[in-house]
Amino acid sequence: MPILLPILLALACAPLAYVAGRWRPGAAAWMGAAGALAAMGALVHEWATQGPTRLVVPWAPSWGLSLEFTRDGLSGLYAAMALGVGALVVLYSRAYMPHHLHEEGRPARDEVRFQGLLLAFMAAMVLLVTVDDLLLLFVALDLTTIISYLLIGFDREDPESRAAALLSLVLTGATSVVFFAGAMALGLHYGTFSLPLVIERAAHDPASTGALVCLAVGALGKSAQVPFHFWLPRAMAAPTPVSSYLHSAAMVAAGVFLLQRLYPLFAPATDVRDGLLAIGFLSMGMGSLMALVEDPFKRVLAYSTIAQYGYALVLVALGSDGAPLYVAVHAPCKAALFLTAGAVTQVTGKKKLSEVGGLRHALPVLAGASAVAAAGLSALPLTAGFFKDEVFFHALAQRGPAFMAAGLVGAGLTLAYTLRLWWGLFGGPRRDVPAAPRLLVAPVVVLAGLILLGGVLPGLLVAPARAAGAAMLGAPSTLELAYHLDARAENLLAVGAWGLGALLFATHRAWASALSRVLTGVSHVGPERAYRLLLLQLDRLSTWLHEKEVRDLRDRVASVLVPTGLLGLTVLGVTPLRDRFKVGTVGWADITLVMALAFASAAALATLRAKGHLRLVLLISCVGFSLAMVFAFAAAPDVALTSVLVETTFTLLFAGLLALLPSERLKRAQEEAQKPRGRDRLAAGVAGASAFLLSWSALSHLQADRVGARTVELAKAAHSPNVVAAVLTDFRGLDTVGEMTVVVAALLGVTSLLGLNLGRKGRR
Amino acid sequence: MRSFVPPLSRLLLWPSLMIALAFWMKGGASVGGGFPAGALAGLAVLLQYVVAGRDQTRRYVAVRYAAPLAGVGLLLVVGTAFLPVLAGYAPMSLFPRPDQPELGVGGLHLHTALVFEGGLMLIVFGLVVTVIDRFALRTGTDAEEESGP
Amino acid sequence: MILIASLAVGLLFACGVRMVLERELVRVACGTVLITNSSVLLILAGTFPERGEALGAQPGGPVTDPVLQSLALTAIVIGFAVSALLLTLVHRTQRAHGSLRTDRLVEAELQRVHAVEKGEGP
Amino acid sequence: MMATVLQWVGDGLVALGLLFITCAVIGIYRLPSVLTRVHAAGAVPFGAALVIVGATLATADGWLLLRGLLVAAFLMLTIPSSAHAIAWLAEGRPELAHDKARRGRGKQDRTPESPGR
Amino acid sequence: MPLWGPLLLPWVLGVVLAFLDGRRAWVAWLAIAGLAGTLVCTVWLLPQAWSAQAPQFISGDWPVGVGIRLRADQLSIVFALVSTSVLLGTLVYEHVAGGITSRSFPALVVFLGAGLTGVFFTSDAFNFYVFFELAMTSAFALASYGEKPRNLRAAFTFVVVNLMGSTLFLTAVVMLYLTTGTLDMLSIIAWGQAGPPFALAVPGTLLLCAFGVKLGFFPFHFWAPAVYRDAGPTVAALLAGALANIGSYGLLRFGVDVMPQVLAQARPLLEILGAASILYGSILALSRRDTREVLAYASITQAGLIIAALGLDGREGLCAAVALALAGSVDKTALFLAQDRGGERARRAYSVAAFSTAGVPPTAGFWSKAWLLRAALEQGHTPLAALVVAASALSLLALFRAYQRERWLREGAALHRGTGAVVYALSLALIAAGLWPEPLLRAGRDAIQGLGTLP
Amino acid sequence: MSLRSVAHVLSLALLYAVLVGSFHPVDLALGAALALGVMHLFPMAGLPPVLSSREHWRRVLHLPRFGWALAVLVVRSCFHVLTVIFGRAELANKAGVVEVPMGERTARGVQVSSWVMSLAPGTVLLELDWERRVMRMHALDASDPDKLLRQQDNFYQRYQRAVFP
Amino acid sequence: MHETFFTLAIVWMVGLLGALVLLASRQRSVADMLMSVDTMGLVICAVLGLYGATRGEPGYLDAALVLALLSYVQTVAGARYLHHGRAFHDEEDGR
Ligand code: NA
Ligand code: NA
Repeated sequence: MPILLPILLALACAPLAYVAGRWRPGAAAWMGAAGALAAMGALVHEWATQGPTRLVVPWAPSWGLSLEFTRDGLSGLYAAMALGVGALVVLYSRAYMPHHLHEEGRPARDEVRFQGLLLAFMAAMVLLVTVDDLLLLFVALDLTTIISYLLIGFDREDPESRAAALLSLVLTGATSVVFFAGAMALGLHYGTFSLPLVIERAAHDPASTGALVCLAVGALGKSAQVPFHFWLPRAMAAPTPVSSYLHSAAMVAAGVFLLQRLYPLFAPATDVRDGLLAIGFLSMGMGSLMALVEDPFKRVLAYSTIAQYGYALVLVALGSDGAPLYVAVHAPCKAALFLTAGAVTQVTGKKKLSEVGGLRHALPVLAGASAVAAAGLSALPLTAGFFKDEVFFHALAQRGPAFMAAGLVGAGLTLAYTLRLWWGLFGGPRRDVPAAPRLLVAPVVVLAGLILLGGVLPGLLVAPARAAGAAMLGAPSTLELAYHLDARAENLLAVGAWGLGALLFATHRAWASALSRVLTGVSHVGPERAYRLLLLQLDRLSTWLHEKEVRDLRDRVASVLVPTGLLGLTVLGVTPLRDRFKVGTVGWADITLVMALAFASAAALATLRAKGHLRLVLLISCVGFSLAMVFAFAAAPDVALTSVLVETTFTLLFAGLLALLPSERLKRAQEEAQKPRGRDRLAAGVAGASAFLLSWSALSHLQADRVGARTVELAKAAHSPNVVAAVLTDFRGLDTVGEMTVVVAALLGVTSLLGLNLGRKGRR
Repeated sequence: MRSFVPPLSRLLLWPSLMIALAFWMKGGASVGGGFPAGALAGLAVLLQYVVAGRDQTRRYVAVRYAAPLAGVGLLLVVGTAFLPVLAGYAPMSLFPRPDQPELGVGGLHLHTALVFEGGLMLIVFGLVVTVIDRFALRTGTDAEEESGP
Repeated sequence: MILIASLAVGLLFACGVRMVLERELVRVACGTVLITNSSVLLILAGTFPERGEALGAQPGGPVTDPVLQSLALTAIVIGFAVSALLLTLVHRTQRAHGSLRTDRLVEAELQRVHAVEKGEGP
Repeated sequence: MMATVLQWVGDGLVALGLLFITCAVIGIYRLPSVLTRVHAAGAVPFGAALVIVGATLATADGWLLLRGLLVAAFLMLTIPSSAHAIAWLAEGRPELAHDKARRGRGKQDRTPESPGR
Repeated sequence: MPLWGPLLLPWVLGVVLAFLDGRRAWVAWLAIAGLAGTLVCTVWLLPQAWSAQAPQFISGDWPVGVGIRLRADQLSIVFALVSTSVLLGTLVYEHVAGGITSRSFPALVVFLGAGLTGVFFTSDAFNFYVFFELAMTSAFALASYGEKPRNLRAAFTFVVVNLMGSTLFLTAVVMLYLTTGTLDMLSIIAWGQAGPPFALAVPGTLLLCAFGVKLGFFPFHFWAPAVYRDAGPTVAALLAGALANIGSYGLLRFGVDVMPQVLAQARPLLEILGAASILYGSILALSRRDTREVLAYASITQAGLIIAALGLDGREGLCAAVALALAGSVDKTALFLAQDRGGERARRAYSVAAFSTAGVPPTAGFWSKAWLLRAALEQGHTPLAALVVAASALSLLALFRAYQRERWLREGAALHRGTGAVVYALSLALIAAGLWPEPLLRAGRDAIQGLGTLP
Repeated sequence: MSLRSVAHVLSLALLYAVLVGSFHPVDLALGAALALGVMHLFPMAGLPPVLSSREHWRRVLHLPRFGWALAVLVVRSCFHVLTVIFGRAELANKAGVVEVPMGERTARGVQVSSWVMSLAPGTVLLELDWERRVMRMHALDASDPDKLLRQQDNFYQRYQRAVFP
Repeated sequence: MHETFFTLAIVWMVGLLGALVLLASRQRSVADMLMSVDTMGLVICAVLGLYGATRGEPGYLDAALVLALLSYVQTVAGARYLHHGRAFHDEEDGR
């Protein structure tokens, strides 16, 4: 099972780091990074030595589920991305977290926990990209949700952090449940959750639009696309390593990854893809514009991420095999920029563009490296980023000029906000700050190096990009990555975009504030507002319902009996049963029985008007005695004897209880309680009427052949002339044992409630 | 109560208990059984609580240990129900079995149901007496009262 | 007979429910006793129609459905035990709340709820 | 022969007992105050005892008769207690025995009783 | 292991414990050992229950119907296992958390265990009632544990409302006997197949309502929030985790096994009630600031899910109901126990159980919800599926709002090693069942295997 | 075991036998055994001092006469009460409290006397006032208290004294 | 003839029982009520005895015996409670 090695290594990172962290806090990050790199090494090695393969391990045969893993281009690319960026971010966090924790006033050992979570997230991500089963996809997806929740909410004392964590949890959680519903529908439809099989069967029998929409919703939520985008800017409250990892290379990528993985299902559904396309463009535009006006630099990056994944979404929607490449190239660029932002914040203590600037002198290495990353993000040549826009333009060019124009504007905006960001950080008048720790800068440098490497040697990118594209399309990819110095559409668009970007950056001071106002206005009707409104209304509804909710003991009781009564009456009404009610005959011998019943009823009625507790108790005793007569006349002397005894005992217990209660309190309660509510009468009426009708119905259908007759025959065998005794102690003796245990349990309750030491010591 | 009621009630204690025991012993043959027996015995003791008071009545050992008696009763009941399984019978198999001859002379039927009913009697007696005993214990009425929730 | 018995069952049940729905602990307990009574009556009402023949039966001999009688006995005993428990609970509850009224319980409950809502902690 | 006699005697006793009980119940209804009604109620147990003894006698069954006598004996022993208890109560707490619901004395007053302390 | 083993052990142990002072450590350990023994005995029964003929005996070896039949099929066993485990965990928790403060607590918990086992094992309707009452009475006595005013208040509400439920149940059982002439469930099944089609509708309705009270679904749930909130945490765990199982088991046993025709007729009703409970619980949980109240409403949602699952036509829905009940039992226990404390351990356990309740993988709750979703989609009940999805989101929101409010911020008494072990064990069980779902899925599938006449 | 205990055991055993419905020796023996158990578990407090055997038998011999007198008293007062209920209602307005002196009665005698007067319809004990040594009783017909006092004294002297002095 | 008489007697006594129930529920004084219920117990005792004799079933007589023995307990306890608020005899009671 060589395919499992990278996965297992990735899974092992977090525990290993944790163990190492127990030994020495600083060791955790190194251990984790080493593990991640080892996993990456194993991955690369396997790629180099073996081809794509699948692994199927039986898991839940009841549901026909297996743990299915795949090693194909898509999983390889994304896993490498997750592992590589993960290793760098973990190392970065080694430098970042102690300072951060110190600022937050938290113990230094929390660093290990943080790194453990990051590594766990990395493992979940690796899992997500390698599984090949619809259900497993969801499982892994939710794993990333859970861990990201913990990571975003890592600064738990910070209310903003908490709110952001909850928002991301709910939004990504809810959308992923929708994804799950879609996956479940597909799995049920195709009779399997195994992705290759599903895709194979979908080739003949396309998936339903509903299911696809569900899947897409899950993906869009994860990738922070309109209208689910608003969690991402808020998630910037998290420590920077989280932002740089989750919100560049990992979590946000997961959504787009899902769409790529499931692309063969979406391929025939052009309307769904058109919808995705629209959402992609929308996210692109919205994200880019917001990135142009936001002041906190992490938020700029967040909106940039939204926009960039909009591009990726557009690529997927267009069915371009360049989509994986786009994501893979974007990830290091964005991660590097985030890391830069974190370093700047740590060094300056500032979080807004307006508060920093001119750092290029104090942090030259960082400035350089981040410049490379920024160039990559804005697709300047000689960076790997150039090719992401190339595939983008290539795909748009095939759809026509309108698309090309949109792409041009988008790319121009990208350049503009990237320039604004970098310039905002490093440009302008010189500002002196202490040097950044090396470990804060090194990952950025490494990433910049990679970006440059990809830009200089595009051939390195071709193989993985093609493999991933092929895995996405389920067909061979013909992706070409090279610099073409000719006037093809892609190049023209790129040049146009640079020009537009430069123009926008140069003039942005002129219109930025106006744009900002417009966007603020627009955001008032945006989905975030809708979400908040929905939540607010739900909260209001909840509170309102809670206030309306039944609380009084009376109502709680009525809420059991009245629905039961109504339900019972309805059932009586709607179920056709022959001879529903029989009146029965009353013989002369029954007269006494009837009389006794009447007296019991009369006494019961009288209890309702009884003033004073002892009267009440006595009237209840009247009811009991009358019933004892009934039982006697019903030829049940055992029951009559027992109920006579029980009634007497009850009366005494009640008298004992009354004697324990303070008399003035009894009197007061008595006086105050004499205000019956109409609805209580009504409830009692409903309960009584249904008890009457239901009993009537049951008694009207007495089964003549009851097991009681058998017990009479067998009483002799039980050596018990009294059949009731035989039933009680022998045939149904188990009932009696249980019943007696009930008595003892009640006794235990009484003794613990009225413990002997209660009076002396007061409450225990 | 300065009257003839306390001595009279004391006088009734033994007969009541005897009647209770008779209910127990004849339960299998006619009306009676462990429950009425226990309730009657409990009532007889209860009567002593009413007329003689808690301290007086608690001089009887059986009253002081009413709750443990109930436990013993439950042991008897559960034992009768489940001991036969040790001999390979189904739970709740009483002896003599249906195919075995009846044992007993006069009004007495020897049957494990008797033990069973005896257990019942003790349990019910224990419940009634314990509850009454705790009710009769007038603890500091408002000692535990709290103003706040 | 069937009709009359069911009427009585319904009436007892209604009275019991009416009493459980009063705002006072002792009455609630009394109500549960009435309700238990109505269940036992229902159980034995199953034997009423057989009673006509039963009158002429052998002295001491089998009379009406012994299983129903035994069920009734069991129900009585269980009801008795549970009511005893309920009575002690009435006592303790009133001691703890200083009142016999159920709405006092609700008030105490609401006080707590509101305290928690205001963030004063449990 | 013997059985018939016993039956007649039994019937007679039962009839006498019925008479007692009936009259006593009427007395409970008619007499003006609790303390006087107690005396009427005091006749009931004798009626009951007569009825039981008569009825068991009529069966000509020795065991039943023995039981009937036993019941009658215990009845005799215990009757005075309740009569005494009620009388004691009525005298000691006259407000609890004050019958405001007597015939023709206007509307019923439903003040709850309050046990003394 | 004979069938009576898991029944006899807690029973006898309960009797013995009744004599002893449960506040002593060794007594508590004795009770714990006894419950553990019960668990072992039940596990021992597993292979027999899964064999062709479920183990059974008739008390006193009397003919069917005359004697009481006890029978342990797969459904019985899985419910007994989970409930006993929950009881065991709770008892250990209470003991190691700082000592039991009432002398009868261990005995009552063990009696509760005996009652539950009896309920699950009996195959006689009235015997079911008796064991049910045993469990209920123990719970009544336990409800006031702690004996603070709020505990007593909760106990009073609990007792009175549930007494109504018990009455309904008793009435239903009696009506079953009056109508069919037998109390033996298997005989009732046979009667129902031959009898007139609507003859058992009335007892069926009453049973639904009675179990509705136990399980606490809309509109029978109004007692639950107050009781779960005001009872002690351990007691709340017992009530929500173990006792509520009676409701789900009873619905499965009586609805699916004994009276399938009634269940078939009641499906639309169950759907409506289920949907109402899901919505009601989810929405009300949102704005609650008291974690226990949030949990109470979450349990109402849970009950609604079970009901809705039962309302689905076909096998999968029933399987889902079983899985929901089992997973719900464990995660409610873990939640109620963990919510009481602060600190890292409690945080972890709470979050795992909360994820399970919300149906987030990899937890047991996920699989049960997945099963419901699956059944709903299979039956084409898209509205229900949508409701389940929405409810999951709302539960997530409510549970984690509470989590953030209390778990993250409260630095109170932390779970120590012992109590932590209990809640860890419970949450590990949830995760284990999430990672390796086969046992849960098997349990759900096999549990309904032998029931009545399944479609 | 004292003679009195034997008598108790015997009577309790008989009671048992009557209830069980069999005078079989085994039942009697069982009854005796159970009676012993009861007596042992619930020892009776405040029993009157043991009398000499002669005195004891003398009292027992007078018991039937006492019983008969009691029966006669009861029947007579029953009819008296009936007459008050029917017709002579004005007598009911003459109900009142009468204080009967305890006289030379022992404590046991007082109790028996008060029991007797409560048993007989028409009179009922209200309270025993040991300080003033009177039995406060309520009579349905207290129109002639002296007559009532005489009747009481008469019954005590003639029938009760020999048995319960 | 004889049996008819007994049956009629039973019916008559049950009727009296009804009268007592009415009396008990007529909201006269508590003491009256206590008395009515006590009397009811005795009438029931008689009915049970008569019914048991008619049917030849000694079980009813057992129930009657129980009533004869103990029906006064609740009267005494009720009277005690009403008189000075205590159902059970206390040491400080002195009565
Ligand atoms: Na019996
Ligand atoms: Na008198």
